[in-house]
Amino acid sequence: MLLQTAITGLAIGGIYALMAVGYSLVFSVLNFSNFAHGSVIMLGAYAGYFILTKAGASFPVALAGSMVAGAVLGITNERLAYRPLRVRNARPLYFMISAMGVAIFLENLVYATLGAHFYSYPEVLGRSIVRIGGASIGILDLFALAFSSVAITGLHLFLHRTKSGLAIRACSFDMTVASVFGVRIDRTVGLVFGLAGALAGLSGIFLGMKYMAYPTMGWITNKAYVAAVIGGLGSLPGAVIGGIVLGLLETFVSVYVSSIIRDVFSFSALVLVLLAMPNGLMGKYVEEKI
Amino acid sequence: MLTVDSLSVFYGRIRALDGVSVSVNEGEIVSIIGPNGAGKSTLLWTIMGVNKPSGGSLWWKGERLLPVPSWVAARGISMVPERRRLFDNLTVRENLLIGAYLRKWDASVKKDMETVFRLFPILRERLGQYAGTLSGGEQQMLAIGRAMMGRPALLLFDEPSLGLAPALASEVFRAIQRIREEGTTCLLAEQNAYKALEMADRAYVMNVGRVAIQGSGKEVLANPEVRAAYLGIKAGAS
Amino acid sequence: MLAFAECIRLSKHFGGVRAVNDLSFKVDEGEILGLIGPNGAGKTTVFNLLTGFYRPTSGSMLFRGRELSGLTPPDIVGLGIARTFQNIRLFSNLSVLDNVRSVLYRHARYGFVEALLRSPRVRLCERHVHEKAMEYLEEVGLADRAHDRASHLPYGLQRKLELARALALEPVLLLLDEPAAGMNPEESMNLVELIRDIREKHNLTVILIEHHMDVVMTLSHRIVVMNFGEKLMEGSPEEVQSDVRVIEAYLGEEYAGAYRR
Amino acid sequence: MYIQGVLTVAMINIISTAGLAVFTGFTGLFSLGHAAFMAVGAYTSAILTYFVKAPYLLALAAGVLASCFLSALVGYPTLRTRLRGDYFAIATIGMGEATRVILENLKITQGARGLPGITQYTTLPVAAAAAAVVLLLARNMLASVYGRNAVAVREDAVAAEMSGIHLLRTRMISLVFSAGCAGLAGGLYAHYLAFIQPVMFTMVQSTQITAAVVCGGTGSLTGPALAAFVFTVAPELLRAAQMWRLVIYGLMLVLIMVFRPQGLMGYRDLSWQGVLSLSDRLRKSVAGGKDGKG
Amino acid sequence: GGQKPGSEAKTPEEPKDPEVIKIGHAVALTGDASIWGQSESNALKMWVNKVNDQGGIDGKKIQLVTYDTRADSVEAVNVAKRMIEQDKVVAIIGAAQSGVTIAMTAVTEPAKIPLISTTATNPEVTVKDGVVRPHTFRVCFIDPFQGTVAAQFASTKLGAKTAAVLYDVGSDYSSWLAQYFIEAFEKMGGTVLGKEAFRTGELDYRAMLGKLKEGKPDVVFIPTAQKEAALAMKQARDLGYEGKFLGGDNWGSPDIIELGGSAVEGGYFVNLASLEDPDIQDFIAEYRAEYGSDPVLPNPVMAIDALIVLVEAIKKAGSTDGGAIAKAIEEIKDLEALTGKITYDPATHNPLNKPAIIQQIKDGQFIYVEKYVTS
Ligand SMILES: Nc1ncnc2c1ncn2[C@@H]1O[C@H](COP(=O)(O)OP(=O)(O)OP(=O)(O)O)[C@@H](O)[C@H]1O
Ligand SMILES: Nc1ncnc2c1ncn2[C@@H]1O[C@H](COP(=O)(O)OP(=O)(O)OP(=O)(O)O)[C@@H](O)[C@H]1O
Ligand SMILES: [Mg+2]
Ligand SMILES: [Mg+2]
Repeated sequence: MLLQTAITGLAIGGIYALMAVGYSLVFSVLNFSNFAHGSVIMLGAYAGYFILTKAGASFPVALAGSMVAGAVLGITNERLAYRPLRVRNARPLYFMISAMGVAIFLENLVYATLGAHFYSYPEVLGRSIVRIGGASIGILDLFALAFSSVAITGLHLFLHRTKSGLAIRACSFDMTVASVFGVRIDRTVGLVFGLAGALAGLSGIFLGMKYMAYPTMGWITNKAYVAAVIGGLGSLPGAVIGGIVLGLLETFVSVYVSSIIRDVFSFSALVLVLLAMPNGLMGKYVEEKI
Repeated sequence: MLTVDSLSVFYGRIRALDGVSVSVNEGEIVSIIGPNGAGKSTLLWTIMGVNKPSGGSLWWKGERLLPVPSWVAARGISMVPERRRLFDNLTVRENLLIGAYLRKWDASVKKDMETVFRLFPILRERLGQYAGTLSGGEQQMLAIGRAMMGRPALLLFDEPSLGLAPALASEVFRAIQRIREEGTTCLLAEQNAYKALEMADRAYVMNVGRVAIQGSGKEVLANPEVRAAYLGIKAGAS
Repeated sequence: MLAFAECIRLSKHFGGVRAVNDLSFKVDEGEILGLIGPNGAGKTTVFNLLTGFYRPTSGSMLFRGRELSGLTPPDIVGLGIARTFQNIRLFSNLSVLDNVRSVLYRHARYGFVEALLRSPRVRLCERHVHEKAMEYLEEVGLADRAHDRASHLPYGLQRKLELARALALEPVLLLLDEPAAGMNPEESMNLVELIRDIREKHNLTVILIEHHMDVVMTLSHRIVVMNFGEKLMEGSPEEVQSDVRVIEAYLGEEYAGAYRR
Repeated sequence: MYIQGVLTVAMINIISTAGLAVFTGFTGLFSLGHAAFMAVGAYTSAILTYFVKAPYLLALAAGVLASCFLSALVGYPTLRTRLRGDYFAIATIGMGEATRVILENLKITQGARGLPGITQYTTLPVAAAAAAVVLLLARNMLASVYGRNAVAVREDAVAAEMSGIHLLRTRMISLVFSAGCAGLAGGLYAHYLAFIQPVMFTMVQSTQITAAVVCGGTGSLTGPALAAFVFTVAPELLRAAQMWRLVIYGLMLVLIMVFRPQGLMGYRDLSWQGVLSLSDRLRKSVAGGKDGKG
Repeated sequence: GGQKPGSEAKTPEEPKDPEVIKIGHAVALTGDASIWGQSESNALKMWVNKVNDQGGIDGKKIQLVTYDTRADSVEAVNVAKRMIEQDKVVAIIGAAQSGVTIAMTAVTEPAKIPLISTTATNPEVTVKDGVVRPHTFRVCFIDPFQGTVAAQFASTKLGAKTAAVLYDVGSDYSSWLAQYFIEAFEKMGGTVLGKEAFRTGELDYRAMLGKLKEGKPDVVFIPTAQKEAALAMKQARDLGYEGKFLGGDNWGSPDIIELGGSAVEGGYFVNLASLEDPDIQDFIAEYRAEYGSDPVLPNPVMAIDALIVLVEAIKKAGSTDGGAIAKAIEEIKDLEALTGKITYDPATHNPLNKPAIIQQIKDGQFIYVEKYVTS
């Protein structure tokens, strides 16, 4: 029971983490909460579904397809909804509102065109389960967990070990000056949204396979936002830890306390973490200088 | 090398530059002085491509400069911005590396970093510290170091002595001379008019968006108007 | 006798960096104290400590006999300490006038409910706030730009606006962090006059951080020189500029003696 | 009769929107949970009139207080730091969910089924009067030191704090005021619709309030109020657009941010004078309109 | 908050015509429940035409005023207000959801407008605090009956000794049905090993299922909407649960098969109607002829039953006064409706002896298993 709960919690937390990382990435660069992340995840799930069923492609193709679709969508979002604000040096609040607009727009566009229909993925990975000492975990969960870890680690290395990564971090502080040193801002920000979008596509296809694709599935990302805050906004390791902590917390509360008041618990956890550590679990506390 | 031809720049409806013409020849130190709000910073930002001109033109080695910062940077122009504008969230080392963004990161970058440390030894000690937590002077040194890392052909300095301790300000001016000696042309906007004029080959005095006086450094330094208005030296005093 | 303000064995360490280390100095009422030292000596950190932005690692700060460490910035402002910032921090999207009005909350002597109801007293106070704000702007010579956006002012005027905003807090101790940065000698000298006038008019005690030696040497009654977070020496302007340690660490050979009068 | 209903809802929406305008427009903080404040106001007041048969005004007041209390509870841990309000925005997502969980599981709220049969106390004159009062109070607050503090904190939290303005206090005041407005709107709504249910107060509702604030203009009070009115009435006229309403909202938010961030009304973001004179004008027109319709 | 009243008007406003009797139809044309709503609307239109062709009600034609509720209570309340205040309908058919219908009664009861719900199975729709709502009726069975049928079927036909329940606390339908099932199952000597809940919109039930699965229950009762049920069954199978699944009438959508794939195979559920029901074959044929597809049961046939009841009552009452119509409905006995004979219980406004049908999901089809007629 305990083991099963832990495993289930880990599987759920892994998905939260993957979603939270993409969101945190954009936050760390443009310093705003990209509420459209959830919509990109949703469309990634749809993309994966249609590639698998309508195009009859194989799973790896669908996986790549949703990542590409997510990246393209992320970049398009940025171009149309954020870049004009960026050029104007708008306040972060305006970005947040624009992001909210994108989220509402995309979600309801799908709703208005494809309808409320739920699309269920074909069972590409089969329904087999892996048993670990009395507990079991779906093969899909294992796969998702492994894939997410690779993606997140890769992203971290990219940001801290490469020139483009450094450019991204420089842009996150001052784009004008970064451009003075030759960094091509539009391209760099595009890259960020491409990466975040690809992560969203990845989350989308896993979510779709695990559950299904439907217009409002982007709201699951709310959990990921909460996870990102618990972990420390803008910190990628924080997003991972926040996601896993939240997944485990929810599962344990469901099993040992009550599944109904689970969300009250996660919210209280959020508030408690912020009370004790105003910057989240991993948000590094740098004493600001004036 | 750089020719600015009757440049006009607006901020909304405010005219910040009004038909400014400035030229910089290879190997020179050219200084621009002028009171607050004269438009010195605006001029430098416009050369960098950050501000978009609404009239006039900019020429670089016979080629027209586009108002695109990354493109300008790729032509070998770099800048020490007013108030430093460091990447506070990056370490000293990373700030220096960003300066070398357009270069291949190889051994020569390491070597240039050593050059910077020779000029400003304190930076070596602060290598892992976030730039945002450096003192003002340390930040200024880092800003200069960062610009040097790109091995620019032309380096724009916007008030490099701002907020520097006197000894250090002299140090920075010496550094600028040394940078010029190593082959980098320097365009310098300064409030410390005396220093700026003293070391300049040529100088411009700007006022409310126009060039008011120009000439060789010595000429401008000797100009009684300049002495009265910018050096705080009343006629007759020594 | 109790000093007006004093730091006693004050230290602030950031990880390994000892920004301020075992620093003690006093300010007497009504004096202008110069605080100079090489870049990174810890001057701004002293201001950040005095204004409650940082908590000291150790040591204490007394203001009119009252311990400052542990108080929040607003508490400290309430005691009568105001400052300007080395890197200008204005409310840049607001008008020049609103920048000053924003901090005249003390003249708004009414409660929340009254504010909601906009009682006659509220109106009266608000009119007063407006007048007060204009007075401060006039004082620094910005009255004619009252309705410009603060970010549209040139650098030098932004500094003056900061000064006006700090004055509007009606401090008794004013901390100025490089007020003359970015000014040419002529402008610096105007600023010197301005600070003198202000000090006299408002009965202020001033601590002045400045790298423009002409400004510091003209204005300061006494100077504390810092180096590596510690006090290198203190004394009169004359003593300071002829001290070899100061010349070596801070002024450089060229400046030595240049400002003696 | 029917038109009266639409106008009543419009007045209620003006109240919640004006509240959020104070918070988002003037304090620069973002909330995704204002629907939860409405829910608390709605349930508290409805339970009081429904079970305890409390007087209407008293019940409304209790609803307002309850919302204020909840907002303080969420605001304290999240608005404390000098950091921007993202923490708060996200926390409101959690708060919204948690509030609904609680409403769905309490006996007294009758769970997900909701409370039907609440007495219909809210009529058009009541709602219009409430809206006028709220607009007036909000205007007064913004024109006072409390509004100025909020704007200062929005512009530069550090500089404001170092100038003696209490960050937490300032943000909390505007949050609590804003939540109070939402609570009032909720209470009025419950007693207009005669029926409330937890699903009526989701994040989608919160975003609709935000949409009105943004379209009306962040940094303006009358703009959002006008937008709230238009947003309530317009769908009635363009009935065919039901499915597309939210699509249009979303698009509108983006387009406004891209092309006219000051909002459709075109008020200068920070012009006190403009806001004051316009709200004066609106006050007169609201008062006039009330007489005309009531 | 922020909701706007009103919705899409299918009928333009007209001056009051004494030769026309307006009947409101509140139905979910968009949203999650639109699969049934659309079909229901189609069927009802077809049937109204049929009645009108046969001379209407005493020579007066019926005019159907249809509004979309989106299965949303607030929208439905607004719709009801609009129908009553603006369109001046004499009676309303709908809504399909219990919560939505109860919300509508807040408006219809004070206005004394008869309301006949199609598939609102919750007892409280018609009876509030032990008192019948005077103008509110339904044409379907009620949840205690459905719960009982499910429990009976589980223990007698499936031989289940133990059961577990997973339900949706965000849905009144689900919460109540779970309750009724548990009561009935325990009364029949069975043991309920566990009862867990999730909230509408949640997707992952593994935590709850993991706990339920521990006791190896013979059946897991999942009285939720088809989406959640399909997911729950998938996840239960992932966790290695091997017993049987049982559900309520909300499962009756082809969606469940598409969504659940192999995991839902073999599941049983209670339904209100079945395409294989011999009584409704004529209607199905007509519907197919008109619209080219099968109706999505049960809503279309229930709505037609409601219309039949209403027509009969208006005829009997000889008036369009709400009170008179309601009284006439109470007195209806053995009326030949589409799904069988209808007799109203004046004390509860529920039809007596409504049959329940058990269906099974087999090879991607709904299979007719048996019919319960006891109440
Ligand atoms: N972002 C801006 N928006 C509007 N006006 C501006 C902006 N930046 C500068 N200005 C205005 O343009 C004019 C020139 O400013 P600029 O900063 O170029 O002067 P400067 O010579 O560098 O002065 P300083 O010595 O104070 O740095 C000034 O009047 C200033 O108010
Ligand atoms: N928040 C911080 N975190 C880490 N180090 C800090 C921080 N604030 C200041 N320091 C360090 O403390 C030292 C003193 O800084 P401070 O800003 O007080 O110097 P200063 O005397 O004002 O110099 P300047 O004249 O250049 O402004 C510097 O070495 C700086 O890097
Ligand atoms: Mg400048
Ligand atoms: Mg300093």
